Amino acid sequence: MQSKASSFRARTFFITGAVFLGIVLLAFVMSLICSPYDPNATSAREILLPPSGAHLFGTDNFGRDVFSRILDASKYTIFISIAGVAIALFLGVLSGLPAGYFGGFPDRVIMLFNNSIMCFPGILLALVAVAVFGPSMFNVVWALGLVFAPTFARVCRAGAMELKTRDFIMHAKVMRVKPVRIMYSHILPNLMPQLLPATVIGLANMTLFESGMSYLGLGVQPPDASFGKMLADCKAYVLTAPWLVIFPSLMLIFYILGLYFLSEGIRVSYSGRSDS
Amino acid sequence: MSKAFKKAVSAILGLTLCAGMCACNQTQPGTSASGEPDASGAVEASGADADTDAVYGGEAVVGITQEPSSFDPHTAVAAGDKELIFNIYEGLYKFDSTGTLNPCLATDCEISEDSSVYTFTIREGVTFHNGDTLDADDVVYSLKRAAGLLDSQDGTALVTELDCIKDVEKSDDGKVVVTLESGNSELLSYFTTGIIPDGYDNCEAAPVGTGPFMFDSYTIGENVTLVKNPNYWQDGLPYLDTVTFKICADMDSGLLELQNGNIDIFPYLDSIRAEQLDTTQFTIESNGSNMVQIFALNNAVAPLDDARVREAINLAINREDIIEVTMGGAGVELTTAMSPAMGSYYDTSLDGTYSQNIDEAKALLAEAGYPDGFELTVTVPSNYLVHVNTAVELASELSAVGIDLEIEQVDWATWLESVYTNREYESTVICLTSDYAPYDVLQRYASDSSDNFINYSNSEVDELLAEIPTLADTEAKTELYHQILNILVEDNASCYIQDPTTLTAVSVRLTGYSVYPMYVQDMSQVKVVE
Amino acid sequence: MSLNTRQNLKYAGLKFIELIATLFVVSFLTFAAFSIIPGDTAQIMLGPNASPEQVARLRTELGLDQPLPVRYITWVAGAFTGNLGDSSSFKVPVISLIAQRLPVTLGMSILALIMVIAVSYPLSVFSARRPGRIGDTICSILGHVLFAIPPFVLSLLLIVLASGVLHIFTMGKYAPPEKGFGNYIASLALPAFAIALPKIAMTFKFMRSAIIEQNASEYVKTERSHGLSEARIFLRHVLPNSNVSSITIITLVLSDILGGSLIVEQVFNLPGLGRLLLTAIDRRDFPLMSGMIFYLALITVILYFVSDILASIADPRIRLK
Amino acid sequence: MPRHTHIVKVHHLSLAFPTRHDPNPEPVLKDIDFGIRDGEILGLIGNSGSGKTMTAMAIAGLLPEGAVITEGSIKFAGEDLTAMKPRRRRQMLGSNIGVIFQEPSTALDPLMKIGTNLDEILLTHGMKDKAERRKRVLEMLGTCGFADPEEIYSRYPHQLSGGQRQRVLIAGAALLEPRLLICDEPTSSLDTVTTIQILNLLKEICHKMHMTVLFISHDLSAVRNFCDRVMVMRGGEIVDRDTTQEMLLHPRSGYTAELLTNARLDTRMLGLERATVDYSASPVLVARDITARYDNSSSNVLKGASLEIYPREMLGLIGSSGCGKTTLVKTLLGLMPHGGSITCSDKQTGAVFQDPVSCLNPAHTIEWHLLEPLRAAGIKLTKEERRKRVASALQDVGMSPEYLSRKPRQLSGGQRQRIAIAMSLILEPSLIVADEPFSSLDSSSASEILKLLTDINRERGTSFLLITHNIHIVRQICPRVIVMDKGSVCEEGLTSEVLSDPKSDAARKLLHAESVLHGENYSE
Repeated sequence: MQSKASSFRARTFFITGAVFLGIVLLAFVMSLICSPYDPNATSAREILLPPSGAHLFGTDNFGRDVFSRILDASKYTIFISIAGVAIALFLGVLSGLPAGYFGGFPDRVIMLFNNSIMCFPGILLALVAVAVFGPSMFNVVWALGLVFAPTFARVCRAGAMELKTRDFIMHAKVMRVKPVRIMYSHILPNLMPQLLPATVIGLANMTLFESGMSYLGLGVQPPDASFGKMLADCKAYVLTAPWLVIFPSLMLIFYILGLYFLSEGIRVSYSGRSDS
Repeated sequence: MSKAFKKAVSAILGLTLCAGMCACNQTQPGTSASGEPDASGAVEASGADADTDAVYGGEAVVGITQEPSSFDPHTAVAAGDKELIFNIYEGLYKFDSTGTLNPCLATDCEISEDSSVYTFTIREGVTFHNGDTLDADDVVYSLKRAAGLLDSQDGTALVTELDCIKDVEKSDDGKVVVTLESGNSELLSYFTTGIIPDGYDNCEAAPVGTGPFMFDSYTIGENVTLVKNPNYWQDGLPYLDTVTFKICADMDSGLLELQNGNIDIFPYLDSIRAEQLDTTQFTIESNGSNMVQIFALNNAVAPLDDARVREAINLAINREDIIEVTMGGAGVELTTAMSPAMGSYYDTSLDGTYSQNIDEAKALLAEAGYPDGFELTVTVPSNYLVHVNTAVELASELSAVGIDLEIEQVDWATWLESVYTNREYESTVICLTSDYAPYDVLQRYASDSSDNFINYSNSEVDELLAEIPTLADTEAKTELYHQILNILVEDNASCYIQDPTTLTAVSVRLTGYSVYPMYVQDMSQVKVVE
Repeated sequence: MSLNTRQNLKYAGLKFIELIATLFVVSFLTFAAFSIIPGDTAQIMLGPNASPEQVARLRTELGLDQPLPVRYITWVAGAFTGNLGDSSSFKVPVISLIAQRLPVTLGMSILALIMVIAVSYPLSVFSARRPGRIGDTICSILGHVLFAIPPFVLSLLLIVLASGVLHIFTMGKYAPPEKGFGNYIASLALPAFAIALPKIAMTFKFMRSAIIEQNASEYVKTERSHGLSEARIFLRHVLPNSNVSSITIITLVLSDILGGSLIVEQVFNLPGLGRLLLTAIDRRDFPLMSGMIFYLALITVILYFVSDILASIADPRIRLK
Repeated sequence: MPRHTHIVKVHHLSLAFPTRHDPNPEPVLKDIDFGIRDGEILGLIGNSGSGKTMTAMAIAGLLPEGAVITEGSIKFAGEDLTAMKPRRRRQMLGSNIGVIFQEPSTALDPLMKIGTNLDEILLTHGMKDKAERRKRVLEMLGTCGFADPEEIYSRYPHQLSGGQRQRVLIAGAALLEPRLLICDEPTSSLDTVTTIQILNLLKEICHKMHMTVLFISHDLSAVRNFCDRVMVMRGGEIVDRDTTQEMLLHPRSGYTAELLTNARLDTRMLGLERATVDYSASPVLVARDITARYDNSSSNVLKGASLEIYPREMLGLIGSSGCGKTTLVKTLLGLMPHGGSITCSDKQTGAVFQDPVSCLNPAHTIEWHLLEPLRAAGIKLTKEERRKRVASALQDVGMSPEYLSRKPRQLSGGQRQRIAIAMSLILEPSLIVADEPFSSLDSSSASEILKLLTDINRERGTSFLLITHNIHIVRQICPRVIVMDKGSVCEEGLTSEVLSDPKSDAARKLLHAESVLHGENYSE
């Protein structure tokens, strides 16, 4: 009964998330195959046109087609969030699992390091890194990856600490399975109920961070744009050309909401599974 | 830090470059048509239109987007600093809102036949903000300090252009005699540099000058407050009791504050933003800025070392569109290295040299061996939205001829270092302006000029540039300037884009504000409407 | 009892050692980061045209010619005595710049924190009492949406609404606390609200599930069997237990608020630490940058320490192992 | 107050969870009708889902949200509970009806000191005087067997052991001397020795305070010496009711009989045979003076334990909880740093652990599990050989190859234990250490596993170290037994000798608990 209700809840979350994400993914796919205009082609005679048949979402202050740019921006938004989270995940798993598994001194050293990084307000760290090493998408990605890594390290550490006392890990030790294999083949797959939602939420947070950095001019570089960058660029036109704000905002919100719902769905479906 | 830093930056700037509408480090641009002292145009005249129902008192808030970095008249290089201290310090000469150079703390200047000795008569009855009376000693001290000739200095001029001064002396009749290392007929406009009391060395913390306003306070990150100088030597000026320069995070938040009535005057808008303002609340004042926005092509890197490629780029771009996109149309198209605002020094025959012609551009590229175009990096300073936007528009336009323009944003310090000084770049977008004189507009094109960051080299231009300072006759000089401009166009030295118009929003609460064709906020004439 | 006290002290002592160790790493990371970044500080300060002698002189002046460990010790000692040297672009001590900006950021952060607690607490209690009902669902969906809007978009919307439509707020009018506390708070209220909104959503979500979880726990059943009223069970048992986990989330929120104030200050044009940092970045003012980063991290470290101690006071299981 | 023969009368009670989609669902309780006599101890027995807990909660008024009494009534001392106002109903809880729950580890508010928690009960029920409340609480703690009530008063729940916590819960439930005490599986998570203590305490308190008890359990034999009367429930219905003695000796319903056999783990019916052991052969494992401690404690858990295991032997290891059994297993398996020496003739030792839930890795398939030992041992095999080996290992534990692609959660507890055994077997070790392999299984699975282990022991000659709390099993299948107490081996010898004539206190206590719980007739 419990699991039936929770699987219904999970399905609701999945479907809502999939609808929202689907819109963004559709934009991504369209950007690859059928963008109506060149997203970076300017047109001085078509500046700030409101939405119309020719320009579905209007044009921006360069006369560029907002619809095409949104399609294009989905590419960068998705790429940055995924690449950043991948780096964070890699670093987090690499440091968190041994910390939790071995405990003791290695744990203390790794977690001291992790906690120290967490003590720097995330966006400051990313900002300074990008400011010092130059604004580029690559720098944004690794800076954000570094900032987010401790979160994943914590999840992995806590999971490894809990799982290492389980019988199946003891069994693996009795079988003389090497620690590296125990960590990455025995423990890691079992951390998915925690890691998957954390990863999906990480994607959402990464996107929010990226948009904040774009606002400060340290994100994606022109003429390319992410949703956040598009918003940051058009802040002067909030009142005069609202379509410049509305459409990228909606896409950004769809993307983030979609990710949230997806992570909720994953969480609920995992907890439902353990209930049964 | 550091006078040393200022000095270094000022050394880099040389002719000073000016960077766009939106902010900082711009220095004062070009001069009026006349390099000669205009005895008739005494500065008093400008204060004369003080009408009878003038209202005294009140305050005004000016929005600025850059943190001030120096209040020392000799080390300040950032345009944002200079536009502010224009109200505090005055030089022997001073520009007015039409760009005319007028006598100020000097009443007269005599220039020797070979242009190597300048003799100034000092105005009487002027007092400093600290109560001291201005005399020749103050002028000698200030000029020596600016030229790096004080005993305590290592000989490096604080104001680079005054490095050519050999000595400054007080003559027996109270005049100030400036001796140059060699003749230079183009130097008068540099004597606008601020005069400070003899021996005074605390301008950073407590600026003391003779200007219409006195320094009151500086709260880092918030504002600079100036108060009325009650003993100003020009009767009837200034009107306002207090002027606050409020530092805004960026143009858009400044604009919001303007609309909220928290700021009265907000300069350097683009026309798109200016049009958003309520015309019953604000008047938009405009004037040419006398700047040269350049799409600088590094002549020393392939494929830009090929003049045909540079010509192709010149033909491929659409200046009108760029002005439309970046300034909302508020700019003057340029084809050569000088703004038409320079009057007769500008050669009007060069107008319309380039009109967009994609086919011809493609043909030229093919001829140069790039039928399919090439990749090009444009390095732009990230803090100047206008230049970044220009680069975006350029990228779009150049893609039509197959040139793939990649935009690389760098911060201002990096730009100065790697682009301007070390010339490690392919192309860039920046605003250039001469300091006061047409010579400075063009001297950067000398092969050995430290400001020749585009690596332009033409022996004919070098010769012409060497000849000009030795001439005293304006017409002869003008002729040579025209020749240089023509050669630059023939060689397609770079792409010249526009002279952007300065748009300033002024609250209807105030009147008397005028936009200078240079980076200056003159608050002395501003008054509150009854 | 005395055993408990001793264990409390021991726990606090351990946490303090951890604090010191973290501070050491934080200071080391900050120092190291600014030592390895490209560019010689002296060279940057003097500009590229400076002669090698000038650079060398400045290096000596700044102590840059000392070996790294010596410089580190000097820097750390300075950091803890409030002497981080002068800002390279403002020529005033870094500490005075920070002190001057602190009222804005700190006031805004505290105000935002108060808003977060004041709104998310009652809301989560309301929602968690009847999970799945209409009120709860609306709150949860609203929370998700608020969470999904980037802070600067939210700030812009609030500005347009409050100053453009409602005329209840004057953009950029910051009133320092010495010019009247009421005005000070009023000038920071809207930006604080902009920071607080997403955090309210986050805290709400967390608190709500904490309360629901506690409500379902075994001891609640026991207390019911003892005949305790629902109100009493909630106030004396469920809420304190949920608070244990909310201490953690509120600490996270507070450190997020500190970081988030950066963007909001920029949008609202407030002279706080965030804008100071942006200025420092703009001017490559490394002493200022490193000082600010270090002090912000210091605040966070202390915050975590306080939160650990608070959590241990709230939850005996933590301190009495 | 008039004396009623029945203090509680449950009258044709039906209960269901109607929802909006399904207003008339299958009821959870169907027409339950019984009475609890004043002063008796009534046992309510049934497997999980039988409705026993729901019945008890209906009486207590602590039904979960959504539960609706569709029919019938419950009368407590003549008053109809179902018609009572919630406020009055609440007042009855604690003062007239006390409840004790199964899980003592989570049933106390972790943030509240024991004293405060108990004090709150008195306060809620109107005792205003603070000093008096304190006195009453201390008194009650004393009654519940705490030597130093003051000390306990200021302790937090996590500072107490499971047995201590259960006593605190009893103290809380009995604090106001309610007339009815409902005990919902109060001993299920405790070890045998503690169980006896708790049951004795309950009995004592009931007697002293004249309380009536409703005792819920899933283990029929566990109530034999405790309850006066027993009811058996199944599928929401009462299927059997009688006095305890009658029920145990002559179960009337087939279901009751089934429960009884399962509870007994009757090894004779399985046809178990012991392997013959040659004690002159050299042992497969010799452990001498093993000492071990955990990181965060200063005292040793193991204080010089020694043992040897011979080929083909099935060695039993018994001891009360906390005696160091599990720690010894860990050291023998090389999972813990330790002092002393362990010599093992074989590099590979197999292991089977207690918990069938966590014995397999939930993220991987059964095939992965069976291949993992081969990979770990570095044995390289062709695909075909691998397949054969895995299939035969599976067959050895009595499972078909179709399970290979399944995940652990698709298997039952017994099947999972089988896989764990297969994982050990696949490398053909000479010794398998089995740590309480049956205790978490239902009785039928447990007896099957037991049979599997003895078969392996006999057919393959594999030695076993069998750790268990079930002395009965040891008696059946282990020729030799070791008794542990406080970190060392306190008694060792042939099973028949040790169990019939225990020399050590620890062994005697274990045997006593065993006999109390499962009856004299249980032993041979």
